[in-house]
Amino acid sequence: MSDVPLLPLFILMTSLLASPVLFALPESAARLRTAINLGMAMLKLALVAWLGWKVGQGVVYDLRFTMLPGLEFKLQADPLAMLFISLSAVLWLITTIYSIGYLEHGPHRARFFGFFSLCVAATVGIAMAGNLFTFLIFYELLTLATYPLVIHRGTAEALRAGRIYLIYTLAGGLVLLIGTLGLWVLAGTTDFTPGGVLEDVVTEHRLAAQILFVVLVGALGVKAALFPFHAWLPIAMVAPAPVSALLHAVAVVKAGAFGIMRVVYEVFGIETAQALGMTAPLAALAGITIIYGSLKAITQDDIKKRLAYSTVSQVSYITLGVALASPIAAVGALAHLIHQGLMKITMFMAAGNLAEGLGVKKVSQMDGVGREMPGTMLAFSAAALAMIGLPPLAGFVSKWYLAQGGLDAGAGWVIALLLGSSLLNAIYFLPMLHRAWFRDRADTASGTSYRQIGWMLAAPPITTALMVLAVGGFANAPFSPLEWTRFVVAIEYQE
Amino acid sequence: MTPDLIYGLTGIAVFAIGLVGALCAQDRLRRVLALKLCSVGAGFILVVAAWREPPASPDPVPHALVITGIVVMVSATAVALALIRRLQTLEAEADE
Amino acid sequence: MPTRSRDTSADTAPARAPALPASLPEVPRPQPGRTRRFFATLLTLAVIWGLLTEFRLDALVFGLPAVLAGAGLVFVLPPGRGWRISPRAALVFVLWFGVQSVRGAVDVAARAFSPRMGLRPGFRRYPLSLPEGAARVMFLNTITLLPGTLSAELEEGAVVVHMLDTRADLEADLGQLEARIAALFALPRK
Amino acid sequence: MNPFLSVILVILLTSVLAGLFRVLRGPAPAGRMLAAQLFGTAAVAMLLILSRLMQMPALLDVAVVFALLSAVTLVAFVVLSARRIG
Amino acid sequence: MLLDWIAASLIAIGAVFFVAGTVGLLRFPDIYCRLHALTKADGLGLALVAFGVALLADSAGEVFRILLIWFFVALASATCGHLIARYARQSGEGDAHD
Amino acid sequence: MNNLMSLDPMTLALFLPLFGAMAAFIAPRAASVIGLATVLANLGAVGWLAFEIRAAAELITPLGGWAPPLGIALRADGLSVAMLALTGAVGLLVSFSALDALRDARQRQYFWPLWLLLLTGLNGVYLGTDIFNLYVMIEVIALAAVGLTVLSGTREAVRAGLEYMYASILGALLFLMGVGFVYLQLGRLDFAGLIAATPSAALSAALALMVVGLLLKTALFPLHFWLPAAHANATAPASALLSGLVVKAALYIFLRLSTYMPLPDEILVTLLGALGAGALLWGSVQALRAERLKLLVAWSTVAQIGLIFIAFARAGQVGLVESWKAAALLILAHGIAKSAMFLAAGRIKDEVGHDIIRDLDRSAIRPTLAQFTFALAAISLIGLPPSLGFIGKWSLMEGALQAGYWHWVVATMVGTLLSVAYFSRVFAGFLRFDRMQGALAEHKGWALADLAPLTLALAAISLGLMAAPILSFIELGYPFGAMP
Amino acid sequence: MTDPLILFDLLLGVSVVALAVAVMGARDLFAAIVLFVIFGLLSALAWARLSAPDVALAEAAIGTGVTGALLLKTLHHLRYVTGQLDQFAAPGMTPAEPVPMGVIAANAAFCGLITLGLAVAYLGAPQGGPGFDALVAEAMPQSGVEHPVTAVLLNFRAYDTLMEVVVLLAAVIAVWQIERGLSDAPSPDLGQVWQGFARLALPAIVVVGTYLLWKGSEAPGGAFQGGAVLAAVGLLLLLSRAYVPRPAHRGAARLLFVLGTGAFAAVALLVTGGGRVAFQYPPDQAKTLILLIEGLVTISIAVTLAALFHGREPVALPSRRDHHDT
Repeated sequence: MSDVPLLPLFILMTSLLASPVLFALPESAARLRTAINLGMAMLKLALVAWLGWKVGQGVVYDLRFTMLPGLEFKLQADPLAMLFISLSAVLWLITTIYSIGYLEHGPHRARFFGFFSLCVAATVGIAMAGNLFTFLIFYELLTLATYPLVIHRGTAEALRAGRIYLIYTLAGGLVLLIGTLGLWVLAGTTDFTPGGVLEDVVTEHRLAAQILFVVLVGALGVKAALFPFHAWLPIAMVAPAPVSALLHAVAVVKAGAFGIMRVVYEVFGIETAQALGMTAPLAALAGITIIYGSLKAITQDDIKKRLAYSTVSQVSYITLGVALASPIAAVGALAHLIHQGLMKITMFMAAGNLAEGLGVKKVSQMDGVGREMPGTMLAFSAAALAMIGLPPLAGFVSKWYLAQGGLDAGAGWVIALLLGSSLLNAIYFLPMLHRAWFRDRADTASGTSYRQIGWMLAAPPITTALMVLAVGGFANAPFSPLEWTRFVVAIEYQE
Repeated sequence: MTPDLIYGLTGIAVFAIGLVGALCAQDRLRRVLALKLCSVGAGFILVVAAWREPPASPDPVPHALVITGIVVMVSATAVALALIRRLQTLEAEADE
Repeated sequence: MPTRSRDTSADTAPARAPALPASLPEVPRPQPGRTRRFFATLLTLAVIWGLLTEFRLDALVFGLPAVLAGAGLVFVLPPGRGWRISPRAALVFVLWFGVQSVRGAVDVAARAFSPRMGLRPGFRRYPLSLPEGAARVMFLNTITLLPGTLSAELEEGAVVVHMLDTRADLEADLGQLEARIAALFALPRK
Repeated sequence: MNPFLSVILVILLTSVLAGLFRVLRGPAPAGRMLAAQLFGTAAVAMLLILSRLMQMPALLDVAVVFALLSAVTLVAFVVLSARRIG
Repeated sequence: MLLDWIAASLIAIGAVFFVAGTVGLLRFPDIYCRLHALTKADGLGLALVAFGVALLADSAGEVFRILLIWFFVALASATCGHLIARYARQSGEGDAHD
Repeated sequence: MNNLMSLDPMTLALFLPLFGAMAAFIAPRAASVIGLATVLANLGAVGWLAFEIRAAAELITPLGGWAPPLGIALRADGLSVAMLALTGAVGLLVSFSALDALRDARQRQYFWPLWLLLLTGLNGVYLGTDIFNLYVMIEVIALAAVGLTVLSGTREAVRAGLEYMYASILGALLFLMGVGFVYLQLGRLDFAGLIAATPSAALSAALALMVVGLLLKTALFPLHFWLPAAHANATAPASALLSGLVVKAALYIFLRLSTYMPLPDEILVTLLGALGAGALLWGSVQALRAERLKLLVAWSTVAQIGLIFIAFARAGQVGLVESWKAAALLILAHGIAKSAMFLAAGRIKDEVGHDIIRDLDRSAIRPTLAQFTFALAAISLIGLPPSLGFIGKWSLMEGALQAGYWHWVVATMVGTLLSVAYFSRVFAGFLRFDRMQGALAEHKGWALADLAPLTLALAAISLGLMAAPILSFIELGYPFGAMP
Repeated sequence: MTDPLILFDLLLGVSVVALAVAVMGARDLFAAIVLFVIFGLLSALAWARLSAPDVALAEAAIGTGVTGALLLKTLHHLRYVTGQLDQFAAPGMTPAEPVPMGVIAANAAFCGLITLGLAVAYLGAPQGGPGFDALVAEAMPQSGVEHPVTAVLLNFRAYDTLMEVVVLLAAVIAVWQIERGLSDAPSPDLGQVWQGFARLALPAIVVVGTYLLWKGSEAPGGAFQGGAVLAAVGLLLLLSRAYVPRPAHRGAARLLFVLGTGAFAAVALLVTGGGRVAFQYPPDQAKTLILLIEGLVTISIAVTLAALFHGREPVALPSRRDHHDT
């Protein structure tokens, strides 16, 4: 045991407790709000670093609270959790800064930041959930906390999007509840255990276990935007840019993908899942989603929509890596969890800046924006190229491992899939870069001339772009995401 | 054929009539009457339960219960009727 | 309870229509006899109570308040006039009344059972000569129990009598009744 | 004696039930009240006989209550209906 | 024994008057005539029944209560008869023959 | 001479509200003070009782010193104390909010005596062990509740109150008839007699009558017709009491009865569940269509009651031994959350000036906290974790899965989705501001009056974390110290 | 030969059922009310036949007194409000369209079905079966009274009885709350004949009501019967406007409503101590306490029933009336 056994709880509380305080602050108390936001985000980052250090030393954190006889609320900080927590802690800070810049003069800031904090708290909870039941609790909390963010603009369109979002995700949550119950009934526990808890059960209840797999992965697939449950994601684009960034990079989509990981690795166990014959269809589904998302992205003119479909495609890399049932692919999947987050958040923040600074919201309006907002566009370009998989950028690293994993698992089609996907990525990203850098700014009648954006908007995408470069370039450095990933995979594959 | 049999069946029939009336009657006042029939029917059953072949004296407990039931019912009736009166007044005012 | 003497007919006169012609206009006047009548009622009720409870002493716990309250109603109800009864006349009256009411009942029963009924119903007015109060009430009530007559309504100084057969001699019958009641209440005959 | 009293009871009840006809016929309310009066009186008579028949003096008290209270419904009727005349 | 016979006859005659009252109620043409039937026939019927039962009573208390009953029924019946007739005249209901 | 310490808390919980009611009626000017003091004292008595129950598991006081079946005993066990505590705590908070919500002096004057009589009746039901006594108690509840329903005096309220009255009386009379049949068969009326009874035709008839009566009182579809209007048209505190507490009394009696006199046939249990599912669907559909906020909330009560009946039914006839816990949890959860929701809805209506859902938007920023409260309560009612409603739903579905009753799971899920749909209509209204006219005022949304509903809503959420102790508490002494 | 009394029972039973049908079926509401009052009389008779004089007394007192008057008052009010007063017939508030035979048949079938079901269950129950006879007989000596029904009501099951009084209290509070703002239509003078009757009968009713109360401790009778009879006095006073409630009487009225319940509850609570629980009267004081409770409860019942009839709480009358009163 560590010296501070409640450390995971403290991390959870930093944002959970910030939330009501932020709600209660009057709209006008902007400075105090900023101070609390940033203070809490930094505090959390520090605590996460501490926790990561401890976990790296092999300290086990395990907090339990009995909710019903035999049913526990359980927080744990295992290496897999650390991966996700670190991502969210880092990106929370950055997104918070960005949000302050983006929204500080808009209406309902108290509400926005309150839910924003709550959303991060939910993400941390999801990361540290020690069993599926606890996972479920935070999963639902996440839904509730993001809903007001999605409809933050309060327009009819936003409300419609919010309703669709709510129905999709709550239905998913409900199915997850059923799945959790099913697991509870079937296995007598919902604990996340490397190697799974269903090993003894599957021989006897094979069909039930298969159904359970479908139910759980399907439920999580809603948030992970797995085809055909992805429809909410592009619609939810009406949300403000920081919200989109958060949704795509850290919170919602990632929660789904992370959940699939937990379920495959620690509920079923990769071998059991394989034995059930469930991994191959999952991989196929992921493959379909990857191609489908990319194809859809090509046809979008709205920047954020294009990015959204790109997310649909990219997140499924993670699922693919999990489903391939190869340790090497798993490394790729886990790494992509981080990498995709960094890349996508950069792009969304950049897109937000374009909209703020130039009023550019469509791809067709992007002509020459690179010269107007070079910093932002440089960041965007770096992320886009990484996404395409240009070596040695972040995207390349994860794609590389996935391809290797594909070979390792004897699924050669993965190579083709990845190549095809990269090609499609290029098809929808490169024209944007081309327009931005190599075309002249059109003299639009609308007269959207450049409006100065503050450093709080400008700096975050650049920061994250640098990280994108770093995680790719220094992929093999100690404590790099990739290294940590290998550590995790070793645990999950019980090597 | 003993009195308790006759009155027991009587009570049941009265109760059933009241029940059907309470469910089907359109008129507010008549529904109150129907409910009162129900209460009398239930009273019959209790009184019958107390009945013993004559030399033996009847069981006093159900009698006490029925008396309680009668008083309760008169209270409920009074409230229901007050509601009816008030409602009719309000409706008449709204019509004007 | 305030001893408030009221003209009851005026009191309840509705606004929408003329007052009910109920009784002769009565001028409110103080009722010195009230206390006396209170005690008279008290005594009567006490006797009734005693008879009901077979004169058990423990019953007085409830009896006393009951009798007092009952007698107290004298002060609540609209005041009547004082009256007294001549005991000798009373005996005669009861006998006479018994016979008359049997006659009345037999008469009406016979009509009910007879195929032709022999009815010729109608109203007749009969001017009142008895003073207001118990005597008059007695008179009105007794009319109803006599053969073929029914007191239907009071009008200005007269009673409207319903008769099963208007051919009967109303004046003679009621005149006799009036006389007997006057005797009963020891009233001077006009 | 008892069978005789029982027969009387049956006769009284039958007679009273025949009076019911009046209530149903209507249409004027006073006629209906009349029948209710008849019921009151007959019920008192039946209670008197029953008290004898069942050796239950308590039924006399029931009859007393009937006798004293029979006027209440009628007075309510007369007072309330008369309001319309006024 | 004689007392029993007298009581029985009184009660029987009383019942006859009750029947007469009912017949009158049914046959008489208007409300006033029916009132005659009720007040007189039923009144006497009750009186006879009451006296019959009083003859059979066990105690003086019972007799007293029976007398009380009779007295009040007679009083109430006369009063109610008057009230109904008055009401019928004032409301015009008495004019309605049926 | 009189040693007050020999008073037991059960007697106290009965008499305190009764004396309070009388005092509040006699002294209308001081009614509020008397009322609050009484409700506080009542909660104290319940606390004392809970303390005793933790040690003793069950307490019995034979009133008058006459042991049942001749006399009537008061009996408390974990479940009844939980219900008493629910009543006491919710009642206290509703009382606080009534101070603000009832602005009309006349309403205030009558609210307190009626509410305290209602409290007397509710406490009496939870402590009762005799079915006739329960009948009298539900009549006390019915009259007081009707009085509260029509407190606002509007035409709609009076009309709804009248319908409610009919349903209440009819339900009570059906119950009374059932009591009659029990007496015919058994010659006694106490619970112990019911447990010991062997099945017979008369007892089946009695059970049928009593159950139908209770279903009517608890407004299970299709006997719910009276509920929505009554709950929607009452003043906010009254609605909170009616929806949060009053309906629960009949549910509680049903729960007790169905454990003491098990339903004779599996089909009947399934039928109840089917009716519950019908209620869930129909209530939800109506809530989706409702135009007014309070009406929506009232219809959601219909749906939630359906859910509770699914909980009754989910484990089948024999399984009631287990499934009553899920039902009890749902009852508690609904009691707390629904009263919070009605109070919040009342606050919103007060501040915004109307409660038309279509026209709700951010232009009225003042009732922020009330809206937040509403949302929290909705979370519990939808059954999202970690609320108490979630725990109840969890144990419902767990039991259903274990028994292999997939249909109940499906029904519950559909109901949950529908509840999301209808509540999200309201959330969307709270959050939209596209049609806003004029600038947003700086919000002053922290009215003291919001405190009570907020506390309730927070309790509804956070008690989910306490589910384990709550469950072990309600199992104390149930029933009569042993599982049947 | 069968006992002719059974014939009477049969006839009575049939007529009770027939009256119930008539109450539901009568086209005219006024007829329905009158029929209902008669129905009450007949059920009282039936209860007398079943050796339940206490119940018969209660039904007679409440059924013939308060209930009929209350129903008539409501009907009159409805007709007054809807302007139907100038018709003799009272078809009810919904237009009396002829009910289709099908509906009647369906109702009758439904009704028959319920009756049949319950009758089967009833016939299956033990006749003259188990009860409390023995237990009551055993406990009677300690009850403080001689009449078993009163012992049950005020001692063995006093809790029920207290709650029953509470129901009455709740009713009067609810009624005061519900009715408001309406002033009574003026009522007519009942004339000298009535006054003569009232002077004789009302005091007698007071005495008889109290007599029933007193008698309750050893024979059929008791607080409810007595209270209901006394309430009739109140009703008659109100109807004939010999007593007109004034706003100034409100406080007193509230006290009187609460008096019985309060005293009952206070006694029930104050006897605790020394190992006794609530309602456990010390045996040597049981009779006194029960009589005290009964007396006060009777007053409350009487006043409450009269108030329930009167309806709204006393309000200031229109000035026109005040003028007449002076």
